[in-house]
Amino acid sequence: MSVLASEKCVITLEKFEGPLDLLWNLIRESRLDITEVPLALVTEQYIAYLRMMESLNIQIASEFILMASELLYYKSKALLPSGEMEDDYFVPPLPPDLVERLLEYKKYQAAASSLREKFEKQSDCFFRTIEQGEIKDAEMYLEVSLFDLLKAFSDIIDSQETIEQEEIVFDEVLVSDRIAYIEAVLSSCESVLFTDLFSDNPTKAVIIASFLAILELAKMCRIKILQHRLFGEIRIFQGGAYNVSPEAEHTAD
Amino acid sequence: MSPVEKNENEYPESLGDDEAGELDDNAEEDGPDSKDERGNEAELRGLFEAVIFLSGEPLPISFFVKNFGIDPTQAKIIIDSLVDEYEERDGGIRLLEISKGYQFATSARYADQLRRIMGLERREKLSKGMLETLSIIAYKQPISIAEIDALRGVSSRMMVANLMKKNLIKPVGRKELPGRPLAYGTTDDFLKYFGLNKISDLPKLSEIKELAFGGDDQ
Amino acid sequence: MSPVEKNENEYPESLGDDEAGELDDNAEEDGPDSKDERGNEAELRGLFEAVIFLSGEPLPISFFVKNFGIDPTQAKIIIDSLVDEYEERDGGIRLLEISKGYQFATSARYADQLRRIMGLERREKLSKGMLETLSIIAYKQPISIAEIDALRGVSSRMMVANLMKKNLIKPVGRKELPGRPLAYGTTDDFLKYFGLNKISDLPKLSEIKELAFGGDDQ
Repeated sequence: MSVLASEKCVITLEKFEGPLDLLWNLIRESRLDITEVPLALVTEQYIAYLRMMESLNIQIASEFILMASELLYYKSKALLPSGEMEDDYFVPPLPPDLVERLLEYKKYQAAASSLREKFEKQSDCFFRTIEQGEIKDAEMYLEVSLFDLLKAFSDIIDSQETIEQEEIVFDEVLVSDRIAYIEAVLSSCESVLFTDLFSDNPTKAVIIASFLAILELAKMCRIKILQHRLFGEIRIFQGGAYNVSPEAEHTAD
Repeated sequence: MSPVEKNENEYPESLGDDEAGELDDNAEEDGPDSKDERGNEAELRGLFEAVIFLSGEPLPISFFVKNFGIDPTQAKIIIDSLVDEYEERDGGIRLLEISKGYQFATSARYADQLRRIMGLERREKLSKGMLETLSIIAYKQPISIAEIDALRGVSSRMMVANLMKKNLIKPVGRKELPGRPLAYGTTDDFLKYFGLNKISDLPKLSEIKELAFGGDDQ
Repeated sequence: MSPVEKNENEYPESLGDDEAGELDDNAEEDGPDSKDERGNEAELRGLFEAVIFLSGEPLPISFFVKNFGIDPTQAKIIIDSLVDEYEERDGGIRLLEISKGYQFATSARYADQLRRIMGLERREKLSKGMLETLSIIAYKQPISIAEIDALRGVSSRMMVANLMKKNLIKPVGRKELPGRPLAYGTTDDFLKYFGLNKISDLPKLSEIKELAFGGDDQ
């Protein structure tokens, strides 16, 4: 590839979120209405773009390839004689279902940019972070009477047998789901705090399932678990890929 | 329960619904009763302000209803008057209605100076893909990963995991589809980061769509 | 440094000490300059307010002198005007001069109610699981987490950590069990909260049984 050509590539190389994103940009560049843009042209440009990425050693996600074959299929179908009146000047447009997909996708892209505006506007407002000690003379005050405490204990003693039944909560939250989720999180970063694996107010079931998932993953050596100090935050690392950080050396025990 | 009783003792009569309504009717007369009522409202207003100030998170109307035995309309009127006051005053502080509640924040006007002086970090930007995924989840929640993939034409698993890590989305149940996949929705933090009070405050997709095939990307 | 330069650009002339003095003298004249100066002062006033609001600790005059290139007298005038405004307004918030600095605080008038309400909010944070765990520790101390887990049938590590954070329990030694696990017991604060002198003042389990706990919330 000539120097000139590769320079041109660098200029036009954008990060496309997916095949629909790329297609949309090609269509936009043609300055034609989406219903009028010739299928052949878009297909050609799309494939040329993939070739360019390939020549730059950029890994192409399988979805891009899939779309290329989809476009080629549409194109070859359009070339077959349809039996209807032949018009030499007829240029086959994009198939309607693809147009629809693109328009639907574009809707959310537009929504995304409106969200971005909101995000940026909102990031200009700052909230106070309240330190616990700031509410100075507010003594900690538990809404728990001595009787509540006793009753809790008595209930536990009484319900030793029923505990097993309560544990059937597992149905709702699958350990395998939590494993998949933890792995997904860890695939994008080196480590994560145990507590960060939960959304607001996790249910007991989610916590238990996560706990079991972590144990399972640890057993399979797919993660490592580290706690800097007793009752410190539990941090989960990708298997085999964790380096002991300076703070970690203070591990108490 | 006893806290409620205690509460009633502190604001002996005016907070009962009936009484309050009666007193409202008399407000024009400027009699001693209406004076009490006004004094009480000022008192509550100050108290609400102090409570919101002390709270580290948005306080919903229900918080005031629960803690002050006041009815929701009355609570909203009082808080709205505070919001308006800070708005008109146009100082460094605003009372914002955000993420289903009310919270004090600094005026956006001073963002740059505050960042510099207080050493505040600019909030990490969200990537294009994350915003795309987030907007699909925001508008179509509850939605499964497969459905997001279909809309975006590309695998969104990583985006979903990242958005979860940022606590912008969370699993909200399961879809009645083969395999009962998890369905995702937005969190209260999402509302907070995007300055929304509730999810229905998002602009309608049809309104945004008008921009769609103009040069909106420029 | 560039941030400072930026700052000077934003308040082009008025912030130099000399210039500011000059403009002060002209203030009565109501010329265009003094108008600018007033706009600038309102701007600074809002900014000061936002800064004090965000800061967790009292900010001394020197802070404003340093960060805004303003002279101490001017800084004091601006802040005093904020103090006065909140004083006159007589709402739930005051700007106070404390320990050689300025800080927002709630009005003393609401102290009791705030203690109760903000306390209420914190009370809710003792969940059922925490209460269970606390009761087991209270009665079975010293006890290891594994033993608590066995009694509750679920992992109690988080509960124990949370109770420690609230200073209701603490490690009191090690169990003579395999792995010599930490054993937990209650703190003096625990006794204080429940109005007990010593842990043996806790009612006996047999006494609890006799009480039978008729209604749920008695």
